[in-house]
Order: sequence, then C-alpha cells, then structure tokens
Amino acid sequence: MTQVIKPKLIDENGIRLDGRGPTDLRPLRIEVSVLEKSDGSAYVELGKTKVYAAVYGPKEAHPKHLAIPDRAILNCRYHMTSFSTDERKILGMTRREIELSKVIREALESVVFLEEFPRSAIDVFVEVVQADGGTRTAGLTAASLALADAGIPMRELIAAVAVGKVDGTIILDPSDIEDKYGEADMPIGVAPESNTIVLLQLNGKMTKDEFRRGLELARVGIQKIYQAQREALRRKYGASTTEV
Amino acid sequence: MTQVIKPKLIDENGIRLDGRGPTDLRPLRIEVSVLEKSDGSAYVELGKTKVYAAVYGPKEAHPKHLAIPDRAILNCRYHMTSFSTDERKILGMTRREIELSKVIREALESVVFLEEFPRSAIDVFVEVVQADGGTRTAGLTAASLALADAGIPMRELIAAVAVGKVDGTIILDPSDIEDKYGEADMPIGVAPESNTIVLLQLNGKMTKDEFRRGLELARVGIQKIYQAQREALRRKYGASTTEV
Amino acid sequence: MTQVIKPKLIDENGIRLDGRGPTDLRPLRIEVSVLEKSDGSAYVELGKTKVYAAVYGPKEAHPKHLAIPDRAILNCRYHMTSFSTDERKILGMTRREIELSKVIREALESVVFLEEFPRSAIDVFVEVVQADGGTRTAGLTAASLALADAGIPMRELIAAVAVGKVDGTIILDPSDIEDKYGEADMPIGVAPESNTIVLLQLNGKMTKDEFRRGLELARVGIQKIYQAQREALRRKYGASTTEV
Amino acid sequence: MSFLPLKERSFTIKIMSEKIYKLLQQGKRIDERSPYEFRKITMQTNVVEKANGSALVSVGSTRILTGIKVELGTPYSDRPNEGVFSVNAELLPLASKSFEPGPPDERGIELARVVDRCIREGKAIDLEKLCIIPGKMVYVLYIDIYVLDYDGNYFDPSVMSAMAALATCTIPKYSATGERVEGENIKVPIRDVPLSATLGIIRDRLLVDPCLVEEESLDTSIVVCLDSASNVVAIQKNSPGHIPFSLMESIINVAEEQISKIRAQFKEVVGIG
Amino acid sequence: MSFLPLKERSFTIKIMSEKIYKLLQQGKRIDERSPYEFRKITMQTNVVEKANGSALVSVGSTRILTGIKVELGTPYSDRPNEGVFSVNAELLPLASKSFEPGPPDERGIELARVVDRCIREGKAIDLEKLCIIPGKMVYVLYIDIYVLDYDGNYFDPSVMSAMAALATCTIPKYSATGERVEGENIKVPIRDVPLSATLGIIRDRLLVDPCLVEEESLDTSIVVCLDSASNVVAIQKNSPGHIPFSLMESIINVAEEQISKIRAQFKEVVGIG
Amino acid sequence: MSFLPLKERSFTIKIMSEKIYKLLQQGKRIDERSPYEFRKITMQTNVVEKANGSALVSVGSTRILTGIKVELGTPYSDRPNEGVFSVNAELLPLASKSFEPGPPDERGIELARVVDRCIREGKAIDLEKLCIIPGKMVYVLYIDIYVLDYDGNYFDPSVMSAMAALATCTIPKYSATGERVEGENIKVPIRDVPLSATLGIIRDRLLVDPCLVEEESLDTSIVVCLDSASNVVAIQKNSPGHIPFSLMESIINVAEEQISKIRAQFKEVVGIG
Repeated sequence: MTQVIKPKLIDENGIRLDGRGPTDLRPLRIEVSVLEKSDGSAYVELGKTKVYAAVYGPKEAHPKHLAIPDRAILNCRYHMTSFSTDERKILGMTRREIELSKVIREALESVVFLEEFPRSAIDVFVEVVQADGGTRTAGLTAASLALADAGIPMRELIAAVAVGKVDGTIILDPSDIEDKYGEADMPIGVAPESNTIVLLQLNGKMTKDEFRRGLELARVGIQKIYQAQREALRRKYGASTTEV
Repeated sequence: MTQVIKPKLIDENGIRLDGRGPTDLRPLRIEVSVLEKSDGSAYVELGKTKVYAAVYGPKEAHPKHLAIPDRAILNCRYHMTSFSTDERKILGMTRREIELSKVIREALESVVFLEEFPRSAIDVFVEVVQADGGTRTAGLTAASLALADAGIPMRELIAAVAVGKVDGTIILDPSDIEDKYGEADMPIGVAPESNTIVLLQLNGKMTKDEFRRGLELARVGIQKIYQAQREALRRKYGASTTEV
Repeated sequence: MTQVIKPKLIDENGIRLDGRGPTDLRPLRIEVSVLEKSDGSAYVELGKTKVYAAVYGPKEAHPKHLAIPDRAILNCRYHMTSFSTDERKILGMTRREIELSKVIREALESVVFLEEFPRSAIDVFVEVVQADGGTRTAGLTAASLALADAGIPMRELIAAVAVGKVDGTIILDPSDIEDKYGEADMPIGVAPESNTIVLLQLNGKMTKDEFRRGLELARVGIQKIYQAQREALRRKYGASTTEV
Repeated sequence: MSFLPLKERSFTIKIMSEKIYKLLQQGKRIDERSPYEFRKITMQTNVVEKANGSALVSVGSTRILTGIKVELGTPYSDRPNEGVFSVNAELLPLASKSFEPGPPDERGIELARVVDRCIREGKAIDLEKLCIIPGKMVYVLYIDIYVLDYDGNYFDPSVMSAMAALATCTIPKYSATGERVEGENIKVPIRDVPLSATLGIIRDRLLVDPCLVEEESLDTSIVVCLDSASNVVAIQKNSPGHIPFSLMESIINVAEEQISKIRAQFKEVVGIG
Repeated sequence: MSFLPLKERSFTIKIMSEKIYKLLQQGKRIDERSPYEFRKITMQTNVVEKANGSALVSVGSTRILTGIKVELGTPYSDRPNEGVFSVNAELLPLASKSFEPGPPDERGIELARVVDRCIREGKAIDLEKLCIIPGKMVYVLYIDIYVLDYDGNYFDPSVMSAMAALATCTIPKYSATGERVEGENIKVPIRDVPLSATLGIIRDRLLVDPCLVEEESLDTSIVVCLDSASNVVAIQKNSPGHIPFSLMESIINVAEEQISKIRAQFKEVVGIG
Repeated sequence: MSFLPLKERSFTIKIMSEKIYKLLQQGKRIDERSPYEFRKITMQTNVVEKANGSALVSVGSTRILTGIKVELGTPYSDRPNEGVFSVNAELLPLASKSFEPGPPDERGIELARVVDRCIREGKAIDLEKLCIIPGKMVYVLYIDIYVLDYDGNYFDPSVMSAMAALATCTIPKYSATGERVEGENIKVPIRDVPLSATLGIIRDRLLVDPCLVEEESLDTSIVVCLDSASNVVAIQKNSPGHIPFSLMESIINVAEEQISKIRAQFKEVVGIG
C-alpha cells in the first residue's frame, strides 16, 4: 500500500494526457430517440463517458398525495451501472447519486413548463453506462434532449459541461483522471438562449480570477454542446424542431 | 478448511441414505385448520420438512391503488424461520425466499377464482419451520389447502412435489442432502384434475430423456400427495368437501 | 482487553459518585417554547442529560388510511444524536430507540384528549442531545410540556423520573454510570394529579420490598419534577396556565 | 416512529370493556375463566431438529415457537469471559390479521427486548460457562421467537418457550484450545428460570393472561417477570393507560401466585424450573 | 411479499389473447413473425471499457447490457479450490413504464437467479481455474445485468449477454503466490455456453420469444436453458397459468431447435459457443 | 429518486416574491434587514460533553448542533498517511414541519456533502497530523450535523458549527506505536477555516441569508464557500431556477464581503479563523 503519485496532467507544450489542448472538448456523440419504450430518450457520449437518458410522462402522479394542484412534479434519478467506474460501484443509490439527482432535477425544472400539466408527473432517468468524468453534465445534456424527444414543452434546451483546474491551468471538459488529480472541478449547466446558469457546483480550489475564467471557458464549451444537440434533433426531426 | 466429499447417495441395492427406494415419498402428514386466527390454514410435514400455511381474505386491498377493478390480488410470502436450515438463515427475506414467493403465488393464481372478488386482496403466508428439501412444494401443497380451508373458491387443489437426479438415478422427493449433492432438483406443482403444470423449475443437469422420466415420476408422487390432501380435508370437513 | 471492574458507586457515608445522597435529584433545568418552528417545545436538562421535545399538530393524518375516525393518532419518535453517548451511536433508529418511542407514546396517549381531534395526527419528537441516564423519563417530561406548549388539551401533565438500585441501595435518578454498574433501573412516568402510573419499566433485579420502596422514592422525585414543570410553564405563560 | 395502531372504534371497545368489568365484579371472564386463571398451557420441546434447542408453547390459541441456533463468535470487549446471546422476535403475519410482513415493528422489538431482559436480568444463563477462550472465542446463542398464532398475550408464552428452548438446548463441545470435541455435546448452563405473568387492568380490577378480545378492551396491561426466588427481574407496562399506584401491591402478588403455578408446570415438562 | 402486478383489464387481454391465438392457428404472429421465430438478435461485446467484460444484446427492441467486474476475494469454505461469481439484475426504470426505481423487485431477482442457474448448472465457467491460492484467494466475478429497453422476453438476451460478457472477459493475471503479474491478463475459462429460449403458451399453441404485447396476453410462459450438448440445465415457468403435461415434449423440442440457431449466431459473433 | 417537494401554490409564492423584490429595490427586507445583512449569529462551543467537539450555532431562529466523535480506524488505501473524516447531516423532524423522520433525504445528503466539500477542499484539517501509524491506524472523525430549528438557510450555520466543533475538538493522544498516552489529549490540527454565505436571487437582485419565507419565494439560490485567502473552495446552486451569467461577479463579491464579517465573529468566539 503506497501513496499514489499524482501524474503530470499537462505537459510543457500545454498538451493533456489524452492529447487535447486545455480548451478542447473530447469527441462528442449525441443521439435522440435511442430507446423504444420510453416517451423520449437520448444518448450522449463524451470520450469514454457514456450516458443514456429516458423520459416517461406526463402521466398521473402516483401516489396521489404527491400531486401538485397547479403543475407537474418532475422526478429525476441519476444512476450509474456497477461497472461504470474504475472501482465497482455498489448496487443501490450512493449519496453522490442522490445529490446529483437533485441538482439535475433542479436544472431541468428551470426550463420545463410544469404548469402545463397540473397534478401530473414527469419521470427523468439518467443512466451512466461508463463514467470517465463529466457524467452529471453529460446526463443533464441527455436529459434535456430526452424531454424534447418526449414532446414536453420547454423554454429552451439545457447544455452542460464541466471545467476544471489541473496543474494550475483552467481546462475544458476534464476526464476522470484530470478530475481525480486536478485542483478543481466545476460542472455547469446553461440555458444557452437566455444565457443563464441552471446548474452550478464547484469542488476544489480556485482563485476568484480563475473562477471567472472558468465560467468564460464553460461558455465556449456550452456552445459546442448546444450545437451538437441541435444537430442531433435535426437529424431526427428535421430542421424545424431545433426551435424547441 | 477442506473440500467437502460428496457422500454416496444411493447404494448398490438402489437404497437411499434414509432407507427409501428411488420412487418413495418420505412419511407425509397433512392437517388443515391448524391455526386459530387465520381464515384458513394447513400444516404439511414431509420427513423433517415442516411447513405451515395460512390465508387471510378476501379483504379490502390496501393500499387502495393496488386494488384491481375486476379481480382480487393474491399476495404470497414464503418465509423460513432462522433455525429451519443447517446454517442459521439471516432474518428478513433472502433473494431465494423472494423468488419462491413469486413462483408459489403464480401457481396459486392459476387455480383461484380471483374474478369473484374484485378490488379485494387474498394473503397467503407460507412459513417453513424446518427445511429438509422440498419446502416450496410442501409450501404450495399447504397453501392450496389453506385456501380451501378459508373457503376461497378454486378450480381445483394443487399438489406439488420435487423430483431429482442423484448418482445418475431419477428419484422422487429429494431430501436436503440429496438436493445438495445431487445432480438436479426439479420442483413441480400440478393441478391434478386438469393434469396441468402450475409450477415448474429445474436446477441442475438432465438429459432430455431424464427430464421426461422426471416428469413421469413426479406425476406418481403428485397422486399420493393429492390423496393425502383429500383425506386431510375429509377428516376436517367430511366426505363432501373433497370436491372443492 | 481486560474485564471492566465495577466502581464503588456509594461510599461509606451514603454519598454517590457525583456527591448526591441516595434520594437526591441531579440539578434540573426546564424551559418551554425553546424551538421557534414547532407548535410546542420544551428542553429538559437533568445533570448532563439534555433533551429537547417538539410537537407538531393537530394536523391532517397522512397517509390518510392511517387516520382514525373518532380521534387523533399520536406519533412519537425518541431519537438520540450520534454523539449523545460514550460510544458513538449508529445513525438511524436502534431497537432501543424504537422501544422507547413506544413506551413514551403510550404514556402520552394516557393523558391527551385524542377524541377532540378525529382524523388528525399529533407528532411528538424527543431528541436526546446528551445521554447520561434517565433520558426516556426526561424525554417524557419534556414531551408532556411540549404538548402543553402546543396548546393540546390534556387531562394533566406527566412527570417522569427513574429510580435504581446500586450497591444494594435504592436511589433516585441514576446517572449513566449508576445505571451501567447498578443492579436495577426503573423508569416511571406518573400523572401526578390522578396519582397514576403511565410508564413503568424495570430492568434489573429487586426484591419485592425493594420494588415497593423504589415506587415510593419515585413519587418523591416526581413531585420535584412536577414542581419544576409548573414553574417553567408559569415563567412562560404566567400563573393561570399551570392548571392545564 | 411509534404510532397508534388502528383499532376498533372506541365505542365498541367501551361496550366490551364495560361487559368485561361487570363480569370481573362477579369473578367471571368472557371465556368462562376466573380472573386469576391462565388459559390452558402446553409446552413441547425439541420440535425442530435442525435447531440446537426449540420449544413450542401454547397458551390457549396463542402459539409461540422459539428456536436457538448456536454459533462461535467473539465476546464483547467489556465482558471477555462471557458467552453472548441475542433475542429476536417476529410477529408472523400468519398469526394475526394485525401483523404485517416485513422487519419487526415496535411490538416485535418490544417483545424481543422484554424477553431479553427477563433472561439477562434474571441471570438465567451462566454466561461464563459459554466462554471457550477468554476474549477470543465464545458461544453465541441466537434465540429467535416466532408468534405462529395470536389470541392475546404473547409475552408469557414467549418467555416460557425461550426458557424451555434454552433448558433443552444442546451445543457442540469445544476444548479450551478452541477445537471441536467430536461427538460430544454440552447443555446450556441454566442458573435460574425467570417466568412472566401478564396482567390486565380495568379500573380497579385485575385479570391475568388476557385473550385478544380482552386485550383490546383493557384500560392497560403490565408484564411482570420474577425469578425462582420471586425477585422482580423485569417489568413492562406495555400499553397506553393508567395504573393507580394503589394497585401495584396486588399486581405483584397476583403475578407471583400465577408464576408459581406456571413454574410447577414448566418443571414437570422441562425438568428444571 | 409477492403480489400480482397491475395489468390491463382482463377483457382487453382476453381480446388480444384471442387474436394472437387465431393468428397462431394460421402460423402467424402480430408482428409478422412465424410462431417459432425470434426477433432480430444483435450482439456487441466490449462496449464498456472500464468493465473486465461487457456485452450489449438486443432481441428486437429489448436491450440488455451486462458488465463484469472482477475482484479478488476468498472462496466459499466448502469450495476452497473454486473462484466465485454472483449475478445481479436490474430492471432499470429507463426501460419500461412498469419498472420502478429502487432495489430489484421479485422480477429482477428471478431474472438474476435464473441466469445464475444457467451459468452454474450449465457449468459455463471452469471455476477451479479462477482459484489463485486454495482456500485463500480467488477471483470473484460480479456479473451485473441491466435491462435498458424492455419489449418482452428479458430472459434470453440476458443469458446471451452474460455469456458473451464472460466469454470476452479479461482479468489481471496473478501468480500462485498471489502477486499481480504486471502487464499480463487471462481470459475467463469457458467450459460451455448454456443458452435459453423462452416459450409462450396459449391453450395448445406455442410461440417463441414473446414481445411485450404477446407476453401480457399469454396463458403462461416458460424459460428453457440447454447446454451445448442439449442437456436441460435450467427451467423456469415464469408466469401464472397452466401448462398441459402433453405440451412438455414440444416445448423441449422447440427450445432445442431455437437455441441451436442462437448458438450459431453467438459462435459467429463471440468466437465460441 | 429526486422529486419536487410540495410547496405553497405558485400564486401565493408569486405574490410574496413580488413583495420581496419590491422591498429589495428599496434596499429593504421583510424582516427589517438590509439585503446584504445576516440575521443575528450566535456560536457556542463544547455544548455536549460526551462529544470530542461540539458547537451550537444560530442564525436567527435557525439552529444547528454539530458534534464530533473520534474513533481509531484504518486510512484509505490511496491515502495511507492521512486521517479520515466523514460528514453526516440530519434535518430533524423537530426542526420543521417539512422534515420527515427517517434516513436523510436528498436535502440532508446535499447539506452533508456540501459541508464535506467546504472542509475537504478548503483544506481545513491537516489530515496528515491525524495519522498515527501510516497505512494502519489513523484518527477517524465523525462530524454529525443536526438541524434543530429551521427558519431558512441551514448551509451557513452548518459550516460554521462544523468548523467551530472541529476547532475546539479534543482527542486522546496516541503514540507513534499506537499506544494511548494516558491523560494527554491533542487538538484537531486546523489549517484553515472555510466559511460560506448563501445568496438568494430574485430577477436581478441579490440578498444574503434568506429566512424561510424568503427561501420559498426566491427565483434561486447559491451557496459560496471561501477560505481565509478568499479562494473559492465550494459552490452549490442549491435550488431550481436561473442565475444570469451577469450576476456571478456580484455574487462572489457579496459572498466575500459577508464571509469576512462572519469570519471576524468566528475568530472572536472560537479563537481562530
């Protein structure tokens, strides 16, 4: 049992372990309507991070005493398969999964027109098949597409990405190893049309200036994600549906 | 810690460890109406296997959203006492007990006229006091009697027994040790009047021909069990009630 | 790992480890209306034993099928913080906490006019911040004050105290160490106006005569507790409200 | 969270309570018993061969099965020279429409803890004789109580069945070095046989061993457990309601009288007591 | 407690059942298949790089992902020379409106236990080769099955995906002294490839691989698992209803025929079978 | 599964939200505070003698009790030279009608995890000094937070009480060979005191330390945690709703200003900060 040595994450040329520059996103693949039985679904792959999302509803809230008279309730579960991580994840929900379910739900609530479906429920399930950093943001990206695919009315889509700080540099889209050995990880969910933040967490240490630069870098990444989301919807539904 | 040596289960004269021939049932004792407070009950003893069953209902389904508009729901719990097995069983339901609750419930559903009690519930509890092989089949045998004792209308009774393969021979009613060291265990629940199978599982390896012979041997055992069930009802209710 | 030696709990002059005589109560502090958000609350400190109680209700019973047509249900939870005891208590409810919740609830039910609030629920929460002996009786003492503070109609208050037997002597209000190394612990809850017992448990060994003397000693302690309860209510509400 | 179980409506209970009280005034019960009379008690031991000890006890229709499994384990760090036991109780849904499947609720937990206290505080077992290697290896006794049929008063038959199972419990012998002595067994060393009696109270009247209908109509009830020298070793007021201080003397005396009868029967069936 | 899941009202099921039966009499199915025809099967292996083995298998729209994580552990005391495996299955709420979040219910547990029996009784793995130090250190395989999309019949693709994940599973090599042999890996030693076929029964007619609409309308159904020599290694009648004894012969024969087709495809994709 | 908690009907919330916004425009609050003003803060340490450290902190009527119990344990395998701590939080049902008995729900878990991140990422504890024998024996700190009374904003007083309990925590001294040094104790080695400020947002306006009525009427809210050098060490947007990018600069600046005030009070009461 020896203390793990932190690897060098960015070389002298500013190149990251996987060959990216600090502001590069990993290869991104987005698809909608990937699961047959749900009302809406999406798949997001960001490097080795692989996430499904599915939506059921609007449907009758159940049990009934949880129903809200003037709008729908939104349920959300972020869950990881046991083999998605380096160490096997225990079965059942960890505290981390419960917290992330909450922040993803709150982000989605910010854009869904819940008032249109009083006394109803909308269920959102995010399933992380492989976790290599950025699973909550990939999950939120997928979940907002699954809602769109289910025809749930929304103010706009949500695009999400993480920024981080490793070896003193602010980077876009940290991988698992960069998250683990880096100095900070900051996942951000954005409603791009209104230019507002719907999910924001920070775990690590940044100066105020680094924090500002992190926010700016996130906006760059968000634009790329948002573009890919729109393309995925266009492939499925044609040009018109990108105006959700 | 040394590897356990498989004992010889059938001797050169075809005699089993407990003195039975391959097609013999263990001593069987069946009683109905053995528990005061339930609506119907039965006790089945097959060698050292000892099982109670009790039925409550039909009664209001609870919670209400589980009620079904056009028939009763049937609930079933197969449970073992902690001291019923060689190794102490943990408290609470094991995965095995949950699976067996399901297959017993499904067998009982096949014969109960559930449509006669819309929005109702019928609870069946099987309690294994001692487990020496054949507990699910003894439990199903007892449960069908407990339903009859409770006056629940049924197409017919269910009789159940296991067959097995040990030392290459197909045998009736394997004991615990024969199950543990044998090659296969096949519990069967039968509706004897209609000559149909309502429970069937196989755990082990049989050729197709052995499987056929196992099914035939089971039918022989079933007739004996069914006979004993009818006698137990006759003892309690007189001759007429054996036509359930 | 050596066997723990029982300390001498009462010296030759009849003085206990903390300087008290056998019939002395520890320093007692009682306050009502200590928590802002509950409908009623109280705080009881008895030596190092520190207990809060809070009451919510009467309110709609929930889930509805638990409601009783002709009276309120009374819910009670006795709970200890993880750091209240010498050894860290596990999170979640222990079997001991579940049992004590039951006996405290049953004691309170004896004096609350539940029939005045059909189909309602009243919740009582007892939180043990530090446990140094006598937590259930301190909790019951606090809970009855919290009910009074919430304006719930009661036949009368409940005052509660424990007696014990240590080194052969019957003592009032055993501390944790006296409980641990003593011969018996007997918590008693009393409705002082009607001179009846509403909570009674005994854990330990007493002769019949010691048991009788224990009961008598408890009545002495109860009077002191009851006096302090009335004073606490008077401080909060003025003289008139002591006639609850 | 402890909550009030749903019972019959108060007024039907009040009518039955009134009826029981009037009968008590005449020295009678609804089931023909006298106030201080238990229902018929039967005790059978060694009913489950796979358990180290077992007993099936009935008091009227109330039927309790206790089984004991013995394992090897480590002692508590503050009691290195003593064996360990733990008591669990399950109110099987088989036994009553008021029992639900699932982990023990507060009633099952209370039952287990009261039986535990009877055994522990009654010094029923010589725990030091259940130590194999001090601080390292002791016998661990799992005493598991199942209520099979419930017609009131599960406390008294549970204590009886636990004690009967203990008194007939056979455990494999281990040498002082922790080796299994093949073919040899020992008995659980019994030091005393604590037994309990449950009393019901309606106003100023007492009755013993309430059946279910009585139980629901009592003002309150109390379980008293005495050892063989009539020391009080456990008490549990186990339902809501008031006990006048003035009744406590009778309660203890009635309990003592009843327990001595049960003890005689226990001794006859089990051999000790 | 096992309870009847809420389904469509009986009469809508009866109408659909009648329709399916009539089509079967004409050798047809509601989705254009013939009675003894599986939906399109696809198999992909190594789909999750962080797992030691993984496979994604579709049968029609039903989609199953199995991943295997390998850890080191101790063997069971009665099998000191054998590695250990355990199977878990989760019916993800993603996959169907009838699946709830939470720990596996009886359906998930049944699925896991049936797949476990197929692997165990089908002697799929040479467990002795997964022993590193007898009695002390063995490989422990966690085979976790997730239903991602559910359009009927999760049993057969689950067995396929578990076997495909096992057959392609790569594990770090350890020496006989329990040291990691850096840079070297071994494969899970596969002895046989048990595979299953699920049959639906309506009156006297059989069909294979029921889709969801069919599944809800069947009289009953049965899962049959055979090894490569066509021995029966597991059977599970997995829903209520009657199977006439007279149908059992056909059931086994139809299962054998179907499994041999699946086996050919499995061999092609995975390399063994 | 995370779900939307039942709140007041939207229109009553909208009216209150409108009212709060109008007051904010005039630099006012519903409880007479100015927008950037915390309620009265009180801090008491060593309130539970049986805990190794404890602190009771109030912000207005919101009251948080944190206690710390220290045990010996083993370090994480990838951090053999560091002590271990874990944070738990319970929203006691005593504290609010919206808190239910039972294991922590998502709000309690979020609170615990945010406090954990403040301590961990703020490098509050010199964990290496809590190692007794590298790889084998370390101090394990259980930091347990209880919300006793809840009138909005449990985050900031929870961070304060956890830090105050840590800063006053006394633990038994052990020698480098793992022996208890009788009679000697050590303090938890504090490296920094991270503190948080919670900000509420309504449209383009900010307020700090929302009380319960405000909390329910906000557009959204955010917790910002800074170390003593004003580095950002944790952020949590902890409710639904939008934050305009343009507000982020003010949010950080307001948080910094507030935290420096709290830090001054913390230093005065606790001695460090």
